[in-house]
Amino acid sequence: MKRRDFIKYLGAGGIGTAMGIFFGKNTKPPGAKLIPYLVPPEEIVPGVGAWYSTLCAQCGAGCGIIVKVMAGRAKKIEGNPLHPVSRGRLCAMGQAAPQGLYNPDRIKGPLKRAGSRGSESFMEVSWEEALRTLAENLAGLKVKGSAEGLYVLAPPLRGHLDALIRDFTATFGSPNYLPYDLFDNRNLAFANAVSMGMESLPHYDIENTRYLVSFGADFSSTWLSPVNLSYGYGQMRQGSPGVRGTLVQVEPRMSLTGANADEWVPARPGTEGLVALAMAHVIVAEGRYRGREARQWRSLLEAFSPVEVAKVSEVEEKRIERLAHEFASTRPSLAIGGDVLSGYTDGVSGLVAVNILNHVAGNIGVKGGVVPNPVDPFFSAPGRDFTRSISTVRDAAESGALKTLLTYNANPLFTTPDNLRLRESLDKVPFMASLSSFMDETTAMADLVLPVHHFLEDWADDFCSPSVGKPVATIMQPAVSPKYNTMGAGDVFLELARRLRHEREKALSGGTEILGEFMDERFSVKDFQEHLKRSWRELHAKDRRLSGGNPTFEGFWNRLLKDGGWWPEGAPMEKGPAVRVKDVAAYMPKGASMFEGEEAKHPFYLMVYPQAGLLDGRGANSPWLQELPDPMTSVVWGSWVEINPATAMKLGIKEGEMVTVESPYGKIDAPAYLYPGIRPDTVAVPIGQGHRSYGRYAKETGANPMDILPSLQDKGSGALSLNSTRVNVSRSPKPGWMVKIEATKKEYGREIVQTVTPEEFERMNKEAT
Amino acid sequence: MSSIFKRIKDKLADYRRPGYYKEFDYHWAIVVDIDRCNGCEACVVACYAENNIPVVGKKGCDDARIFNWIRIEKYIEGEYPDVRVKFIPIMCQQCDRAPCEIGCPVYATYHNQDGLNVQVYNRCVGTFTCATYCPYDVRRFNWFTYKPDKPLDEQLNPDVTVREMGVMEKCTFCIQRIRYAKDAAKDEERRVRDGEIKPACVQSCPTGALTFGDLKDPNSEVSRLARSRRRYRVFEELNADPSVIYLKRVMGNGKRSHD
Amino acid sequence: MGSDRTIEQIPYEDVNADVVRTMTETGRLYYIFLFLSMAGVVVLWGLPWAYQIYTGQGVTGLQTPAFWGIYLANFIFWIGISHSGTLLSAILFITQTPWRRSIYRSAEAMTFFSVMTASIFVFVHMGRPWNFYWTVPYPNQRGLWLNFMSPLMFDVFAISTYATSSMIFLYFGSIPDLAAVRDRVKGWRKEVYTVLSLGWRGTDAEWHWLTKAYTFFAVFIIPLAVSVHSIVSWDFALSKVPGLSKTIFAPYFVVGAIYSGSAGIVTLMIFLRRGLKIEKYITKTHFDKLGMLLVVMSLIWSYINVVEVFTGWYADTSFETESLRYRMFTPPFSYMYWLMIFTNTVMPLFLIFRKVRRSMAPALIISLGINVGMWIERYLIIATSLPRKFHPYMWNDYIPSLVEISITLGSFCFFTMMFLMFVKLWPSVSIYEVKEDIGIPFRTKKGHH
Amino acid sequence: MNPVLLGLYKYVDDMIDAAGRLRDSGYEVSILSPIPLGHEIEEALGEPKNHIRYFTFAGAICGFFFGIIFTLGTAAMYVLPRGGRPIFSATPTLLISYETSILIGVFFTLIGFFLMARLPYYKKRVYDPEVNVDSFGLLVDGIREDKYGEVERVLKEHGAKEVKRLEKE
Repeated sequence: MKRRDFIKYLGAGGIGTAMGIFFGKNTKPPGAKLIPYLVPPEEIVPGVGAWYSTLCAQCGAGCGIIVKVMAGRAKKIEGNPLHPVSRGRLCAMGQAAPQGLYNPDRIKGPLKRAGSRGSESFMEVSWEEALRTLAENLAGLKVKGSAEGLYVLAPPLRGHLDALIRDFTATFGSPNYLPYDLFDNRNLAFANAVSMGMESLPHYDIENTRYLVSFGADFSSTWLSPVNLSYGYGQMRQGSPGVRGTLVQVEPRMSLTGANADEWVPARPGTEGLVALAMAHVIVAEGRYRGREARQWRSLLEAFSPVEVAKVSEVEEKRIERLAHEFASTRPSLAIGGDVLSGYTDGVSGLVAVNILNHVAGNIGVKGGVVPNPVDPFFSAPGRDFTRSISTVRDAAESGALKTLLTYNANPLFTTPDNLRLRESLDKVPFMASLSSFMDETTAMADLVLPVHHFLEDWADDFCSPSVGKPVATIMQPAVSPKYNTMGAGDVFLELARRLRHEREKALSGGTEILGEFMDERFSVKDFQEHLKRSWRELHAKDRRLSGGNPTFEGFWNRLLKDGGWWPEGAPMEKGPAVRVKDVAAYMPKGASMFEGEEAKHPFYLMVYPQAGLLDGRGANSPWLQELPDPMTSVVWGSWVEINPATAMKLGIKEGEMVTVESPYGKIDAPAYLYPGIRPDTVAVPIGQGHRSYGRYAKETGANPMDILPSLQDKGSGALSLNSTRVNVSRSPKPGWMVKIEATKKEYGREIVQTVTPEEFERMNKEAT
Repeated sequence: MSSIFKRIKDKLADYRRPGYYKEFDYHWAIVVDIDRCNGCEACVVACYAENNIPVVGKKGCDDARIFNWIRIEKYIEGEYPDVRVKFIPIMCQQCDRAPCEIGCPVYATYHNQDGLNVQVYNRCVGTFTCATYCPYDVRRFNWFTYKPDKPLDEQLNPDVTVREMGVMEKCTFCIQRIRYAKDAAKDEERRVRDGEIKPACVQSCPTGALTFGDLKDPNSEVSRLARSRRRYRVFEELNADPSVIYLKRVMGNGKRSHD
Repeated sequence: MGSDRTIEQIPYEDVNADVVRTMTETGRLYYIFLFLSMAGVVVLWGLPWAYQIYTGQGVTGLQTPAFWGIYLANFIFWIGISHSGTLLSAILFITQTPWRRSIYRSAEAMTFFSVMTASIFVFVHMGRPWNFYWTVPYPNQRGLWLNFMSPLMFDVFAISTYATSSMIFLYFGSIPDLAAVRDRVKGWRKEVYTVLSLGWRGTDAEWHWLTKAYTFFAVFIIPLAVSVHSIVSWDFALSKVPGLSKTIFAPYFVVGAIYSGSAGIVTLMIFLRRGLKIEKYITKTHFDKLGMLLVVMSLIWSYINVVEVFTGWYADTSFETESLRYRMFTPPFSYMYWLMIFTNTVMPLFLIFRKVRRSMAPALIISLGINVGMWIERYLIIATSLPRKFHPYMWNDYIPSLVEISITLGSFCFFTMMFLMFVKLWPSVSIYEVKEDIGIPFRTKKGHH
Repeated sequence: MNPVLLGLYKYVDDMIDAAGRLRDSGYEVSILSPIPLGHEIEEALGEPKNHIRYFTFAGAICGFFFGIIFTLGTAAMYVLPRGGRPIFSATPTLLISYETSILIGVFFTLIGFFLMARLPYYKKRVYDPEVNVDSFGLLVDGIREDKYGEVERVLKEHGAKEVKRLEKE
């Protein structure tokens, strides 16, 4: 934490609470500017920004951020320099957060459905009425004895809000609290769980590795924790003088990370896992594997010789061998897998294969390899429930078991394949309430819309996962006071609990006792802020790491809010778990992954991937992110289809022309982008555009590839298989235009980006020393 | 009498010195390590947020009027499967022999004592000459008065002017941040410390590809990086003497996959 | 010297009568054209410009690398046209070329009006035209002078000097004729021309000072005109942009200017002699001489054009190659480029034939063709250089918007309107110089020297 | 004041002869003509001085220095460095002074002409519109009362088509 650059935190104590402010080192002395967090700091010195530390909730990475607030308005978001995940940096999406806060299409107060479901016609109601409606509905469920008919859908939350919702649902009598997010790395967690017994995602130590092989993981734009891993990438490349790590990317479509790789290996879609196993085969066969079970590994990997794998993967045998040699001989090395790889129908197998590769190369539990995150008694994300997934909701709705659906910041209608028929199923749900800031597709279907605070206005906390080899807890605190008539998500659940308790009292007076819950003091606090503080007080009392430095809770709490969270200074490296042959044998791939559709009718593999900045579409309502040129194609305000130029020439498609992408499940139209970084037998479409609702900036912009995907799910993990269909591509008569910022892809020999070869670089380093 | 002559002589020497300044107060510079840059464009959004950059919409982008003060240029070389992609962030290069500065008839752009190429919005009459002369295509023109939809205007940074129609603008190296730091340093009667100032793009860069600092200070991080053997400047042959120094990307010649 | 004479013997009396007739007797066709051109100025120029000022420069087709467009092309084109009159008038005066005498007055007027048109384009082109006075050098409360290092500042000085000088040149040479008109008209005209003619009587002293001063003006005008177009070319040449930064631009522009100006004169004279029925004064001999001039200028222009292409090609850098490729082989610019070569290099070659030079229809076609070609030349210089600047990532094609095209057409209307007004208010043929050309009456047939 | 005599001629050589003769006789002679007769008059009456060149020269010199002082002076008053160039830059200075020397030279020449030719002059003077059409007028002044007949005879002798006696104002 020796960030003596230009900032430090200033403590601030209030009457019952405290808050962090963040000042330049060179402004007035501490104590001159104490700002109570609930009062909008309009009285403070104009023109001088106050910095509040909080948590970024734009994606699930859990970066600690600082927010510059001037005259009560959030102006700028930067990474929290103390935070071990964000390390003072922040991605495009995180920095665009104020665009959500001040979005013109935010829901300004509670709404009740007025027209038919999905017609987006709502009437404004008071919070009182909205909460009463919901509480009465829930009470009704309870009275009828079908409490398990309540389903709560939320993104994978990890802090005390998660605990609160879990408790609420359980106390109510329903087991159906389902975390859902399209890119929640379910497969990765599952693969790690089955092959290494890891309960939480490990830290991939890119920073210290010297040879990184990524099987489809695009950590530069969206995978896991892009900011943290990008920092690692920068350090790997030029962090220490004279040492430059190598990056090899194995994927059929060159992602942003692939574009930065020293070597791009365009394996046939669905065979990346085989390539990983072939590399492992080489390592084991050549006797480089020094661990246990050498013989068993040898026989397990027997079938995956480079010769055989080269046939299906179209990666030359020699190349696999060379990669394996380099991977095994460069220390430390690391293999990661994700995104494309985990999106295949046998994504888990592929990710297990990557774990095997790491295991046989001895990369697990070492610096610069896979660093396990400790399972902390207090600060770990809850283990995943792989048994239930989004199809559980669909099935429940179909069967009528789903009586009331509560969604919080989840938009499954946009992020699930149309083929899942979720829309039709949800139509059968008697009552839907949505806790959301925006009129997204799912909220548009709701009977009751409860607008929640933007995360810059709300309280919460987060136990980061994947963490960085040590527990990291981040506090989310309001940087600005609520702009609209909204409520915090935690407050809504607490308020519901209070009302249900009240209903119980009414019921008691009527002589029947059916609502005996919510008497617990957890639910009787004033608001979620109190709840949070209470929870942390308990942690402080239990955990000596917390109380060690700050014996009094108030002092600790102030410190917590100042720093934006709590994390230990350092942590000993966990011992790396071993991958056991018996654990993984069941997950060995039988061959290349399966794709829906016949090759004759649908000649191309379809790869879908999250568009940088939009992720699963949640960024689409930010003008900045819409206007941010895609790093690889420079397209703005719309979606596109990536086609290899040779293929396009064969099909007679020119750049910018509209094409129809047709799978066995439907078709979409989008303009073509001729992309040399994609296999000729593959096309790719980004996810994130094509919203039907979600505000003026997102609506009717581009196409959503979810419309043409099959609704395949991994049997083990329950994750949706996104890269699971073949498609046909043809010219489309539909009107449409593509706007890209680049004029040309070529540099015309102008030496704008100058390069040195690795050999020259070596020579330079030698000369320098 | 002779003192008057001496004064005139000194003054004349001042006025005849190329670039006028004997030496800059500070010589702000950015070193961009292209080998670190992964093209994630966090810097672009950071710049939008810090500098009140307007959004022009799909039509505006189609008309090539996007306002990105910093852009990541991407160039693809080679054909499948030997594809090499290169990224480079291009912002105003703050040239010390800036072609744009001579073009302006009304002094709307000039060189300040920090070696920065300053754009004075109030003076600009919109002759476009600076933008035409700029070899790096970093100047942006307010074709209309762009207003964000309400209430998106609430996040406008009060430290930075909102520009009106007919005015040229460009990257300033976040001069408002430089200003704050210099004022603070002056209050404390010291020089600005290395790393004290970070323009929005430099601050946000996840990979640490961008470094900002004072080239005059030989011990600063930028000076250290600028001594790298990988150093080069874009279009050095144009003799504009840019203050943005790039470190070459380490990259194979694309033949590696053949072996 | 009788062979030099371009005008047949006409009584002096008739000259005065004819010239005054062109000013006083007006047909209906004239009013129709005047009305049309005025309507054109309002509708094609005024309204779009007002719209542009109100909405912003965004209504043009300009965009990020192509910050200069059709407006500047028009600016240079009109500056080029302006080189017709004054420069030709002055050069031919110094060299004592007799056929200059009946055409120079309207040529000078053409200069003045085209400089006016050109300078209005400077304001049309500006992003904030309401602040135009910031570019004028005078002590002001803003506490700022101007950057004299800017080629635009050179422009301001060169063009204002040129406009002033050519206006003085035009007026000065007209004083005796204004007096002649004064003597023959009645009513309001009488009063106006009395004031304008300054009390001219035609005494030997007045004539003496007039001819002396006129010579000095002519001597001044020639280097001035050369400098004006060189300076305009430096707006481009002082940048670093491939396709604009060329050392050959100064002579290229001057030659092009004289070329287009001469062609402009030919076009204008054809209309003038028909419209004002003054075929007696502007004869086929004039077109014969102008035709020869055009052939010479065409050859010089073509030579420089080839040199420009050749040096760029020879340099063989990505920048030069791309800018040439874009200009010469990329539609739609390639069509324009080769059309320009046809009109400016191939067609004028027909003027080698005396018969072509002396017939009106071919002369009109060729001179119009040259003007179109010269406009294309200016347009191509801008529209094919800036969109292909240094960063390939930023390349963009420039397509002028309707507003720009309309204002371009409007500028032609403006020029026509100004010229139509001129022929009715000013003696468009020099009375006294025509008389000189006819010859001084001697009893003894001494004749000229 | 005595009236003047104006003889109108059709031919220039007639008039020149008459003018020479009357001038030799001591009369004040001036010529009114529709076209410049510089050459012919020089032959007959000698070359007059060319004073305008002094004006022109002075104007050009003034303009040149004005340009230099203006360019350098304003640059020195508002020191704004640009483009790595010196504040006092030779090329633009020379260029601007080139233009200003022409501009001010033209103005001075014009003023010189007005002064020398005594224009503008709007009061009534001896004039006949004929001389701006096709007649060459010979204006004889300074005639004593008794000499009118003689002068008129001389004018007629040389072929004057008409002789007018006009009052000076």
